[in-house]
Amino acid sequence: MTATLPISAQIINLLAAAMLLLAFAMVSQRRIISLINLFMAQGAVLCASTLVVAISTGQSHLYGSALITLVLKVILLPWILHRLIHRLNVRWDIETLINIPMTMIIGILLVIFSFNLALPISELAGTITRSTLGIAIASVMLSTLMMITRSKAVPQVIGFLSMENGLFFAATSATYGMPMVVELGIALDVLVGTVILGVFFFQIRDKFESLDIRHLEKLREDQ
Amino acid sequence: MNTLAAILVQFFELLAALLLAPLLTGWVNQCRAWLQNKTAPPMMLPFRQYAKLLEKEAVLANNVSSLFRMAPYIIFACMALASMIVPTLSSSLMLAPAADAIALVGLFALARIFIALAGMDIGTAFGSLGARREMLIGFLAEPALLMVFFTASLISKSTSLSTMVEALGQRGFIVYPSLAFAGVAFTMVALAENARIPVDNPTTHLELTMIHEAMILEYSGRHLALIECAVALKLYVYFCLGVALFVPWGIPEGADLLNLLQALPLLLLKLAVGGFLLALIETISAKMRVFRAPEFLGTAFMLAVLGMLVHLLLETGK
Amino acid sequence: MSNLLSLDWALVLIVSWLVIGVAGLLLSHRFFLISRVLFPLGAIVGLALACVAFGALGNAAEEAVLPLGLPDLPFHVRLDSLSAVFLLLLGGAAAGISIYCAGYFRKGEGAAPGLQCMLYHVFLASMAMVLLADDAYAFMVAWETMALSSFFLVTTDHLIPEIRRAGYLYLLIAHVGAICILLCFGVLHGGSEANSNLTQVSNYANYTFTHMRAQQHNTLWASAAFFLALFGFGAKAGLLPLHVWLPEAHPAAPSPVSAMMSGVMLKTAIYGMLRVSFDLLYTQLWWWGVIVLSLGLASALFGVVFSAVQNDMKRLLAYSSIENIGLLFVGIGLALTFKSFGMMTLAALALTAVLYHCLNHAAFKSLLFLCTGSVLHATGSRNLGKLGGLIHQMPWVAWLALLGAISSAGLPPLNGFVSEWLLLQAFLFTPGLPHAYINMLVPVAAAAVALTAALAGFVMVKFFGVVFLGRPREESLSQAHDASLLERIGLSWLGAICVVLGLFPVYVIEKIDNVTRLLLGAGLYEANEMYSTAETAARASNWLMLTPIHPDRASYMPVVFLLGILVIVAIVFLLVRNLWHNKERVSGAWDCGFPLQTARMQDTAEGFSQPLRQVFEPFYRLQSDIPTSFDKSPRYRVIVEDHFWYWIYLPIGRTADFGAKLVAFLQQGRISVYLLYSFITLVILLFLIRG
Amino acid sequence: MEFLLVLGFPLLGGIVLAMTGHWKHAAETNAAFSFLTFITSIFLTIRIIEHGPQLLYDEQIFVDPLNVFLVALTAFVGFTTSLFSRPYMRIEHDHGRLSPGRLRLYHSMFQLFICTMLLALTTNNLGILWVAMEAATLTTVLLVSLYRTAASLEAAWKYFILCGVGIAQALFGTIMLYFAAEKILGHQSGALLWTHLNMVKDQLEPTVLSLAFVFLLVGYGTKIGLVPLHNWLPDAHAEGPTPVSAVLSGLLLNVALYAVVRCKVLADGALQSNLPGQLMMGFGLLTVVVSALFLSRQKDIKRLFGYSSIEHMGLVTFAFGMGGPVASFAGLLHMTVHCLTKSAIFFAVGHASQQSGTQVMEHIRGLIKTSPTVGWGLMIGSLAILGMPPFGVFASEFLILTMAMQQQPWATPTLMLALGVAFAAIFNKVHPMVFGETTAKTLPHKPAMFPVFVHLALVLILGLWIPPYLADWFRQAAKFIG
Repeated sequence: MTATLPISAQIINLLAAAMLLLAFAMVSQRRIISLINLFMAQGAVLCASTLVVAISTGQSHLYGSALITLVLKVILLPWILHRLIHRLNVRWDIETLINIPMTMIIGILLVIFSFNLALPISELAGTITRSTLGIAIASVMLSTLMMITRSKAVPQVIGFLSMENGLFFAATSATYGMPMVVELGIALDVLVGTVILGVFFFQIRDKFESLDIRHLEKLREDQ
Repeated sequence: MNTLAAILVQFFELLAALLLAPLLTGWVNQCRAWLQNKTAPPMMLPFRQYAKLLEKEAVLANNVSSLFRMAPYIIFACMALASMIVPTLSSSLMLAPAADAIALVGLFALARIFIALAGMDIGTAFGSLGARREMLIGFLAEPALLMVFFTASLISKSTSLSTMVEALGQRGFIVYPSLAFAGVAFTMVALAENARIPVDNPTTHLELTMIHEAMILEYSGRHLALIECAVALKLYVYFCLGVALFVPWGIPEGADLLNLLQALPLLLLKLAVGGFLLALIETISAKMRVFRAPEFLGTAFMLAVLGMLVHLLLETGK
Repeated sequence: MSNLLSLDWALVLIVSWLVIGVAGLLLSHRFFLISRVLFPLGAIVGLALACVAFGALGNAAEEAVLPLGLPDLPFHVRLDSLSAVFLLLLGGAAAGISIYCAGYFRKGEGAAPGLQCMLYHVFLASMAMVLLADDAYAFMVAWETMALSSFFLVTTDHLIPEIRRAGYLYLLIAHVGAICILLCFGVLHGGSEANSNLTQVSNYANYTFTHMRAQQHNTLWASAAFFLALFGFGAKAGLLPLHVWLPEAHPAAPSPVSAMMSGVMLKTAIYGMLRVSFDLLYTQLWWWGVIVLSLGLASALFGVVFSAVQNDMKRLLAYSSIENIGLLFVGIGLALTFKSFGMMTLAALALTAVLYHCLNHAAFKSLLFLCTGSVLHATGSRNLGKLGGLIHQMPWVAWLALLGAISSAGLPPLNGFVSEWLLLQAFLFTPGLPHAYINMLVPVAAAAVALTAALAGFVMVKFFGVVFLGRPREESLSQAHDASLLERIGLSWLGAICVVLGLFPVYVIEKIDNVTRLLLGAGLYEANEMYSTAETAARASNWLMLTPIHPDRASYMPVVFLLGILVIVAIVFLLVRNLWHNKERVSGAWDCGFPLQTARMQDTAEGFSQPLRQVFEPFYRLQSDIPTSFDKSPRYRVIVEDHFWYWIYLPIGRTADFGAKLVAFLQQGRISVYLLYSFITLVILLFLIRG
Repeated sequence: MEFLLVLGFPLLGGIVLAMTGHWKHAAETNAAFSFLTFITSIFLTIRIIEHGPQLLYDEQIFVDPLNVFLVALTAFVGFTTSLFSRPYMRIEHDHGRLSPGRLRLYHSMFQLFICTMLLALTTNNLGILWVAMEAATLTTVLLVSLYRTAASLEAAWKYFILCGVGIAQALFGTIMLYFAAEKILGHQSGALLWTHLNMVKDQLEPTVLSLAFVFLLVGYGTKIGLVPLHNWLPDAHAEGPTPVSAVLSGLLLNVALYAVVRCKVLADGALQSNLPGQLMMGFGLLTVVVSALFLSRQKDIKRLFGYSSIEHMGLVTFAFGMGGPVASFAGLLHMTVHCLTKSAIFFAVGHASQQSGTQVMEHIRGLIKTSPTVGWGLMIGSLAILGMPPFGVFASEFLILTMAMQQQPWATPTLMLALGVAFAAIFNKVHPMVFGETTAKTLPHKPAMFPVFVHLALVLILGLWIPPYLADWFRQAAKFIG
């Protein structure tokens, strides 16, 4: 069936596959530096797919959104994260709450679930990229899984940011992106969010001497 | 004309009560003495005792309140009023509609409460001891008496004493099982209320056993006379109630003087037989421990309620 | 004058009560003005309300709509003879109690008098509003304002932890009761199937009582509404399983407030019960009556048995209120059963007994509570063990307390006896019921009521004897001062009501007959199947003799009764004084040879009730530690507790706590667990909409 | 024109206070800006009442009776909170818990927070609505961690991550909505405008709409604090400074609920079946029951009232879930009354905890002795929030319960039970705090209790007599919700 698809659809499917692969890689990644690089790669793939869609469908505002993604998700955020890692001099590996193979199995189940979730919608979608909607939902689900299973603050934030990427990818695949003013708003929110999280890292660090989430469990109902 | 006759009959009723009551007590003491083969005291002894007491001066305890002085008069008045209500010489007395059976029980309760309060007013151990035991007896005897009256009123479809007497009188000599239960219950209640042997010994002054005597320990002179007369009246009224409920034949209907004379000897006969039976009961039974009294009165209460049940089960069927 | 006169007057008087309250708050620093001006003013308003209600008793129901309330459901107000009787009760009692308050609140003790005055008058106004309310919203607002203001009054001296606990328990059970009443109104207003058309914007407007009266329910919904009302109003009245708050809350309040709560507030619950079961509900089923009868009997017996063993005089009176409420519910049960079998005259007899007993209980219970107030003020102690011999220092209070005690024990010349007599008469007619099973129940019920009345006598002797008679058990009692003038006026006003209700029952019953005619369609003094109109007319006119059904059936002439006793006392007194003498000599009491006679040798309160503790042993939860003879410091202690507290209320507390513990598991503190919750809810919802 | 001022003043205030926040009179400028916002919102409301709904700035802004009443309420409570925070913050400053720098952050963030909420309320574009909600979260997350204690950091972190994930799900829901709208309205930017969607809602694709509604409900539900998603709310309320908790529980929850109601209107139109209503009712009932059970084991006073906010929000969600003009009317009334009462309670709680130096309820005793105004404010406030009749909360609860009895008789007993348990729990804790022997010291500055009693007076008036213009104002709004 892929033969009949136009070149752009094939490229988009390829990029979507790359997106899914990157999401899986981030879930199973042990070292934080490579985690940030994977996040940067995911941003790049997202920007590429938006560009391809923009070219193929002639949607002018998509160029703007690709540009924002490029600036924000590929250059600015990774740079902020690298500086933070450098200043906090955290080099250590990431501990996970449940071991990696287990997370992988859950990840696969999630992908299957998101595909049959997206099935009814993708039939209705008029866009050429309707088949990638399932992948977009899968990457959102995988990043949520990553946030749940990580026990360190920084990986959790990176999971949060990759969820944003997944959502943007879903937006472009389902509806050729949101109106420009909304895209700008979302980008601004993500940027400010990351800055605030950076401030938090420093506060948590000098309060708990470590960025481990397990220190943040004192506010609870006593049994 | 008949209102004058009614007033005369009512007056004769009161006069008969005041005269016959002390005689009845004297007669019961005489019977008991004979049964215990002692020499019997004269039947007129109570009258002489009242006269003696009225001559003496009344000695009062030092911290006594005016309630103590007033109580004997109220108690005597209640008993006198009760004797005027219970139909003995004629069933349609002038004062009969003033109170029905429930009001009569209320009257006895009023007298009991005043004598208990008088007992407590003295402030010594004996007065409150007697009051506590009297109220213990009272709160079980009163409902039992009410149940007896209820049984009789269910049979005669009314709670006013005159209608009850007439209804029970006309039905001839059929024995009602419910009335039998009520009769036994009534005798037990009568014994308890009048402080007779099984529950309380009227003659004793032993602190541990006395109930009624303990309350009137401090009374003397005219107060004691009134109280003693009231006690005699109470015994007489209970006898008349027993006669009215269980042996009502011979109590005349109308309120005229002729059948009054015919009713008097019959009443004297019934009182004499009743008095002898009371003396018999007193000689053959011994005084119970105070905490056995609630069981004794509990049985009386159950019997009375049983009487009502029996009436509803058996007799309404007809 | 426009025909809405009495209703307008009632509303004006309620507003004036509120104005007095607010004035009290504003002038809170000037103590004299509040106690000597505002409270008497409140009393006058109360008296005026009683007169308005007395006037309105006969004529037809008046209705009005106030601008307050929800946009589509403004406050409906209605004054018919049922609410008029209870307004009469409220006005009369409020007059006496307010005058007493004027004398009772002294400078500088207890909470701020200004606040007290405001809360007290808001309490009165909300009770009056409950009696006038004619729609669910107005009723509920007035009902809970009454509960709220009485809660603040109960916790006036909130420094004592027990009082705070009592206040909390009181408001909690009152609130649960109110929720049930709201649920009952919901069912009554038409239930789910009757008219659930959503299109009508103001369809919650049909929460007025007039709409509810027109509803025809099937037996299921009618029974549901009835038992919700029974639970709700029973909680406020103190019916058996829901009575635990009453012996805690009433004694905690200052005496005039506990008098108002015991005397009048409990009657608003009875009013509510009558309004729902006879006026709003379309059908009455016989087994409702039997259940209410048995609940009433249980609480009557329970109340009197517990009041006999109390050592605190105000708790003793609170438990005796439970007993009287039990008797009232017995009367309501009888009336329901008779009405369901169509025997209207007998239902009228039972209902007259209920209404008469409401008036009586309001009079003598507030009188007794006010007397305890004066005793508390004079001696500073409520414990019966520390009182005694007060009749010498406080004659006024003692004799009026005796009057209250006699009428509370239900003894002939006074008012307690009349309502008890009517109730027992009603019992004697039950064998006529066509239902064999109920006929069996009659003797047991009659026996229980008789036993309760007798025990009430026991309780009153203990109360009066231990407090007022004998020797003072503490030295400080000798300086006890009698009630002040204003307090005496309040007490004697209530005493006068007791005497009047006792001696002139025919007038009172004639007035109450309007209510029975409203609720049952047939009054007591109407021609019934047994007796022709001529005889009934004669009976009604003869003010001397009370014969509810027929002269030769049962009759009672209170005035002749009292005259008889007084005449004989006078004759004997004069006879003895003239024929013999009235010399008196005072000397020591008989001490049986022990020279050392101390006041401690009298019977204490525990001692007086010891026989009862022995006879009714299974009723109590007893803990008594009796010292052995070798005990160096012998201490005798008896704690009597309530089984229900351990059977019902503590388990409820434990289950609530267990529920909380279970739910606390949800909030563990780990952020990953929280994210998991969010994820799982999402998945479940997606699965739901997929299906 | 008024609309520009209504949004402009808080934005301007935020910027001005960012520069001058650490000066001595920062609190007064904060109060002044809030006052100006309040006045302009009054003018805006009057204009809306006279001329009906307004569409401004090429339909990006839409003001109709529903959100103009929320705007007025937000501005009013914002103003009273700023009045309250003046003495509160000075006392905190004297206690040394807050440095002037942090105060600057507080004042500017407070104003920005008001601005984002007003934007969220008035915007017509659902995307902008999402952006405004996200901005509101960002502004409050710093406020919650103002004290820099370990607990406040933890609370802020959880608040940020949980609400972040929730808002992301809402974003996905908005995308689905946009996707469904685009098929009907085409690609031009009008596809996300609520007015357009409202006109065309019955042609929207049902399956997509139900999916979108689920994501939106779960997303914004996290912000409302519906039960399985409520975990951040008690911590955020307990650890943040009291003015923030007051504004959080008073206003932010209402705004989130407003957003859900907007989406429910669309979903109802599309789905014909009452699925959205049933979902909201299910969530509402679960929230009321579970939060009532939470109440009895609380130790911290602000956590207690946090759970009470969750319970009331559950009740309002249940009311809107039932649908129908009367239930929506009751829901709106309950939102107003709950916002006023809860903020009044938090003001009183703030001063009470400052007085006793702790938020643990066992150590707060006898408030009525040391400062009667705080004591009475807390007592009357908690009685009002528990639904005792003379107050407005009972009026709306009466309406909600009566409608529930009519439409969902099975749900009423559980609701009643939960309200009873909540009453028992809260009253058992508040009663000893207000009465009893006192342990508290007196406050260095006179507490500003004026706002508390203004709020409670308003609630009392709403309980007894709802002014006619307010009644038909609510009725118009209720008709919008349908």
